[in-house]
Amino acid sequence: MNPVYYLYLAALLFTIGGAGVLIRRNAIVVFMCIELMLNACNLAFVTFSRMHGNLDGQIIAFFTMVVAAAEVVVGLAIIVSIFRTRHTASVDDASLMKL
Amino acid sequence: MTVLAAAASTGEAVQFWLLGIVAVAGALCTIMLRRAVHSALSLAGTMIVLAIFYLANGAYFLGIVQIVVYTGAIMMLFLFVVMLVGVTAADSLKETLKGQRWLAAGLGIGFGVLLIAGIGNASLKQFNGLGDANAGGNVQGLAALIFTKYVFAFEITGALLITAAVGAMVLTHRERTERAKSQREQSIARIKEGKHIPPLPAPGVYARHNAVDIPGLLPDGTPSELTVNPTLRGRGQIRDVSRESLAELKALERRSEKWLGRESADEPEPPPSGGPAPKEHTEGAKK
Amino acid sequence: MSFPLLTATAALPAIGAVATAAVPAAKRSAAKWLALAFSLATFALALVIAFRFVPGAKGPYQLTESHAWIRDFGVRYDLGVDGIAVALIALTTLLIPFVILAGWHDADPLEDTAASDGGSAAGNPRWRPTQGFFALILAVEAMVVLSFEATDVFLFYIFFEAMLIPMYFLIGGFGDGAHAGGEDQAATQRSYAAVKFLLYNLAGGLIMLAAVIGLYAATADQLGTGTFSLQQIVEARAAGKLDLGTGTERLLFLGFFFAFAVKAPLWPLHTWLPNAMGEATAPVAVLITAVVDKVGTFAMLRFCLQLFPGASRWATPVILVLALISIVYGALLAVGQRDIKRLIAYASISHFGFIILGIFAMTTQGQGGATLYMVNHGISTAALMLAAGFLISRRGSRLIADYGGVQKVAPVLAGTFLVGGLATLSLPGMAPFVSEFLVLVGTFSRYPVIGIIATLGIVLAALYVLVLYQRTMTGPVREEVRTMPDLRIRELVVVAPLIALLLFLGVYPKPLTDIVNPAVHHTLSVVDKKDPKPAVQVNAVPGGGRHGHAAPDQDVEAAK
Amino acid sequence: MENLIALLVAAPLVGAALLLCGGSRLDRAGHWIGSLFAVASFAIGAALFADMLGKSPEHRALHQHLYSWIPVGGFRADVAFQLDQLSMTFVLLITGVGSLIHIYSIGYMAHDDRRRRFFGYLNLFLAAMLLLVLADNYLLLYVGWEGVGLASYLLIGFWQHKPSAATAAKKAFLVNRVGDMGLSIAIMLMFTTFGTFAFGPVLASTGATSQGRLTAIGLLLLLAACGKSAQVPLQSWLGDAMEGPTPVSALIHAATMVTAGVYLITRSGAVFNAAPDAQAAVVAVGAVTLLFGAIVGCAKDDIKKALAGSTMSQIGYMIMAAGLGPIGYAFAIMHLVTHGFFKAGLFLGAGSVMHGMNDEVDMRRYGGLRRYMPVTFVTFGLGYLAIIGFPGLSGFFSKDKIIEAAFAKGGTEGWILGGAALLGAAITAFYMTRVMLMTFFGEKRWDPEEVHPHESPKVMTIPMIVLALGSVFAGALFSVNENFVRWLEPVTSFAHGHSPLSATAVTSATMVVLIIGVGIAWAMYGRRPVPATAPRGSLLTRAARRDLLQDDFNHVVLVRGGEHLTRTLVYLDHSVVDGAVNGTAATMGGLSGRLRQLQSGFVRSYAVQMLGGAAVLVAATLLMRGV
Repeated sequence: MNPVYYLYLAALLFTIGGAGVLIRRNAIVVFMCIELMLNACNLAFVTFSRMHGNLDGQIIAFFTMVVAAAEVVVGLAIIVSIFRTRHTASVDDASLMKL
Repeated sequence: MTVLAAAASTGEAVQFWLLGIVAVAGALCTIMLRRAVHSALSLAGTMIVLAIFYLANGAYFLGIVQIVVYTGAIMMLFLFVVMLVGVTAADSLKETLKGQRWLAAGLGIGFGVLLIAGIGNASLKQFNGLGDANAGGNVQGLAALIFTKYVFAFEITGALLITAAVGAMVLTHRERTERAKSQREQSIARIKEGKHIPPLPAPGVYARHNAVDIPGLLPDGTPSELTVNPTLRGRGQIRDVSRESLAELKALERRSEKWLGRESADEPEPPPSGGPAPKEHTEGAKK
Repeated sequence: MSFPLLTATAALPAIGAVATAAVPAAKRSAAKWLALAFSLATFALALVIAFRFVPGAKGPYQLTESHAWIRDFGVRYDLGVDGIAVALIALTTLLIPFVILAGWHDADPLEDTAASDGGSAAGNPRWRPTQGFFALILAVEAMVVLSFEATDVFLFYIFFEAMLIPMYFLIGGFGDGAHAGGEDQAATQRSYAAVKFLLYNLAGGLIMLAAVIGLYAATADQLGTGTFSLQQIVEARAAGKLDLGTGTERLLFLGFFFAFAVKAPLWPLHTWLPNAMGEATAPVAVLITAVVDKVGTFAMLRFCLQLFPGASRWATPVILVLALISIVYGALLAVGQRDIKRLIAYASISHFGFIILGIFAMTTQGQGGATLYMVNHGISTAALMLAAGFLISRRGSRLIADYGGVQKVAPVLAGTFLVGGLATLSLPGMAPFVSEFLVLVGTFSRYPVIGIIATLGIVLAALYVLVLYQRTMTGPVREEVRTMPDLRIRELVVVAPLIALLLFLGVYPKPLTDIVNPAVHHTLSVVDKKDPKPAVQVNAVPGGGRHGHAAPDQDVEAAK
Repeated sequence: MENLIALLVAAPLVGAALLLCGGSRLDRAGHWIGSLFAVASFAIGAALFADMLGKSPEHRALHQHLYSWIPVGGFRADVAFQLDQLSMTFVLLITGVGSLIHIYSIGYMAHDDRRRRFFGYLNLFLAAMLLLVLADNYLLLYVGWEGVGLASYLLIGFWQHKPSAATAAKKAFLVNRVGDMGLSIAIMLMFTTFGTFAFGPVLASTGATSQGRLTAIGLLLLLAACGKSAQVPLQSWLGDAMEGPTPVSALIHAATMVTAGVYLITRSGAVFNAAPDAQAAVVAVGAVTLLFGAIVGCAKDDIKKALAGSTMSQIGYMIMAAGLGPIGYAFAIMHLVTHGFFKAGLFLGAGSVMHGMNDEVDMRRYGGLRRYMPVTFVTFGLGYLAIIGFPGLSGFFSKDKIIEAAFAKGGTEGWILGGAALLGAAITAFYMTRVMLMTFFGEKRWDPEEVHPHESPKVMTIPMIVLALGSVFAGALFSVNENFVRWLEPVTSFAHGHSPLSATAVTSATMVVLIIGVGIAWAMYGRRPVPATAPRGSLLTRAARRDLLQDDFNHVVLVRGGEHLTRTLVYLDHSVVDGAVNGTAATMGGLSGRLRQLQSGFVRSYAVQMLGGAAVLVAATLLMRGV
């Protein structure tokens, strides 16, 4: 079998994650979906590195992980503080940007 | 190390198809399940599968990191926050924004199709595996790259992590601006507020049951929500025993009357198991 | 290099603007005198330019200055004047002191105005930025002068646009308290007018910007290095090095022309002018129509024709028709107006029609006439508008119907008003007659029919001016005007010189024509148009007395 | 000697400047200053005349080139004067009559607090008129042409507090502007045809261009003449112009300005000679107007309006004569001069009558005034005899010649014109007799309590006397061995017309119609008493009272139509031209309102948009790579 299937899988996961971001209202779940998308990307990177026979792809995936970690930390902190003030974690309730 | 030649072995193929299905299922569960906890768990599953795929792709280091950092740390962090926040009843999957779901589905599918089509018509035939790249060991290879070619990016991510940590602290930390209220002040406040001047009633404790998750019954036998812990209430984990106790009461009276020999034929047949109708509830609330 | 005269002329009012704005709010009159002093000094510099300028000299531009400005885009700080520019700079710098004098009290806090100007503003005391008013006027002057001097298209564009900002504030910020519906309604009206002015001109300017960039691209494409320099482009074209395709040239021409037509304003892009002139104070209205709008017509002459001769020739018929419509239409609407200032505004539209007609008639007479027309129209409109302003400030109303019999109580005011009006209807002996007749002759000699229709304009002009004069000045004296004071010294000082100038230029316009003619010839040579030859070549210098003897016997022969 | 010409114009101009800018400190001396400058320019004119008489007829024309006025390319307009016999005639008439009327006005305007300004305007008029007749090119003539228009505007509207006066002034100026349009287009046409518009070259080279162009020029000049000389169809302003003070009517609307049209046509004789069609038009206009004016004159009860009608018709005579070509020019001018005398005299007489009757103008309120104001009666009477062409008086000679020339035109045309001229003469006799009888004869129809008719002061009567003398002797003086004709010949050229009727026949015919006219008038107004209120009268009478409905026509067609046109345009400008712009603005606003709905503030809807964008990008890249 051709490793390109990994890419198809990555694409599929990415799409699912995206759909999740659009559908779910719970901020935490939305976050998880984003993580899912990131992971999909990582999978793609890893596959690419295998494809090209050098480790740069893995390096990128590595960095992605680091950044994701940082992002999750900050993001969850934000969610917590929002929850403290508004007693809900629904992204729709945080729609103060509209006029 | 020649395992990872261009074309993957059959074993890998089998592994791919089995675990791939698992991964997709996990992803779908992540976005479908109503309770955040379940989503988190299924996502963790997907991630583990992905870790295995990394390994299969010769990214040994990443695979381990994936399991340790992602599944181990990040997902646990998620669960932690879920416990902290999302223990309330699961959010309904009913869509509030008009047409959002259809748009999401349409765009999602369209996007996926586009991606897959893109991958499809990209000519990715020849795979020169990681054989020689991993020759000196995968970790060594990565390390060599990170500390030479990508050293700046590495440093910057370090800075990023520190910043993130500090930021999280700043965001979540709450300075206590005023002294905690003493019991006296609280009571004064309660009286000012004017409801629940006495302390909250105790949960129902009876001969047969004895637990904090059972609401105490009002004189008319209706359960009082106030008597149970709000968290249990929020989770809806309350055991309502009003029916049984009422039924027993009735039976007791019957028997005693029979025993006293004064029966009244016009005694209405009590409902054998009549859950307190909502109206009685309200009455109970009134009393 | 020699003393940068042109830069100085533009810089002086700019400095003046800053200085005036810097005067502390308490010292209002000091600011006024300062502004006046600066404007007069600028006028002096303009006179120096006029004298240093040598009409016959070769080369289209004189007193040139040239410095690199934005090297990457070949934008240069190129200044230079031809006769037309000299005349217009002189006009501008001449008018500004009068504008300042006439607007002496226009920006005072309203209660002062009420006290000093006989109740021109009703009631509530309201602070107004007096310093700002005069500073803005000087700023406009600086930009106008610079845009007359700029020979670099981009430089010109910048000031052409920047002009709008101070004008916007002048229109929107200061009104004559002569609005029917009280000060609040007046304020809304004013802001509407100001915004309209801004939007119209910005729209034109943006289209022009596109054209400017397009021009740069074209030159960069063909000359290797892109340039905005008018002279370079004209020379390159003359040398055949630069040849915009017909289509491109026409598009660019339209881009430029649109902006100038809005500014000028040409029918049907004119509707901003009546609002702006109606709502603004009389001096600002003069600033709009006599100074700022001239930049538009001037730019047609300098940029449209010289940069795109072919396209200009191509567009001429349409433009002539539009100009013709403006002439008749503006005059007819002027007849229909009830508001003095709007009437004058529509009259100006009609006159701008004449100017554009003259420019695109592509004859020496037409363009010379058009240039004179710019100057004369500036002076005459200033005289009429300022007199009208004095009238309005006395009665506190802009409606013609509110006046009557003023001539009896304020004869001098009425007299100046009448003279201004007669100049507007271009009575022979007044300066505008010379220019109008030249424009008509120039047009007629190439397009007889258009010339004849345009001549209708002079009848209509007589109609609206005389109707205005009759309704306001003659007839039985109305109660409201019975106590109206006659012109004060300050006001007389404003109007009298203008009238004197009108008469002088009407009787002896030669100084002006001498300056203008070479520039016109140069323009025409760029467009390569020749005056049509008369059907009969009279082999003699016309006008000389020598023919008197020849005439009679010729008659006798003709009679026999 | 040439240099005096400029002085001729300058003198009254300086006077005007002095009086108009001098301010109230000149109020007391104003009238004397004005008169002084007028007389001064008359003196200069006389000196030039004497000098001119000293030269041989061919070399009498003087030229003075002051400076080059408008030099633009091939367009060369100079300020240059030309004083030939024709101009000289006018100069003497203008300055002479002008001076007299200045003096007269001293008395007539004595009680007007704005007398200084009045004299200023009069001087301004003199300057403009002299410029008109002295200019050596059409453009400068145009300046004078409009200048006199301005002066007449100011003087007609002199009593501005009367709305009627203001309106009349405006009307006069506007109608004149229409004529001026003709003149200016004519000048442009000359420029495009000859490359110049100086009299010399243009008139010298008429042979070199096409008939059509000359006809066009001629017709345009005729239009100008119609405007200035109140000829049909532009005559409507003259009647209203009588709103002005009477001296103004005498000077401007009788003696000088209104005859400018005749001057223009005579001056441009060469053009008309070369364009027979234009000439025909001129003749037609003249003939129509002389009848029109006469008819109007018959119906008016306002003495000045009656005289105005007569002016119209007399100028009709001149225009007709000028249209006859070389056989007519001289007589046109001759009649012009004599008419200047007697019509001015008549107006001054009328003014004197009004002066004595508290500015009453209705002749039906006059009557039997001859014994209250004898001098006025005599001078007015002499003027009357002159205008009806009583043998021996100046009108007789000049009008008789014109009628002859009309017949001499030849063919049916000649007969028609001659007939018209004769008929005109008859009607003239009629209405002038009517005026005479209603004013000075019959029983008094005024109330002795309120009006006390009295003779005017010397300062007014002396000019009247002088003019009366002029109107008596001028004609005879001019026509003894054709003095006047030969005097003008070098300029206008002269050809003897060959009349189908002998001179005596024409004269006797004139006499006959004259007697008929007088007889009818005497029968109607002399024998029977005149009703103090006008009878309803026949249809023609009523029409004639209203200037033969010409004003009504103008009102309905021009005024009403114009008002509607402007009103519609104002509306359109606001709703359509402006509305289009505002409409665009409104649509923009609405559009942005719509777009605002997209910004719901829900993160997830933004996310959807982002995903859409991403999809589009991917699709785009794929397509790019695909292509």
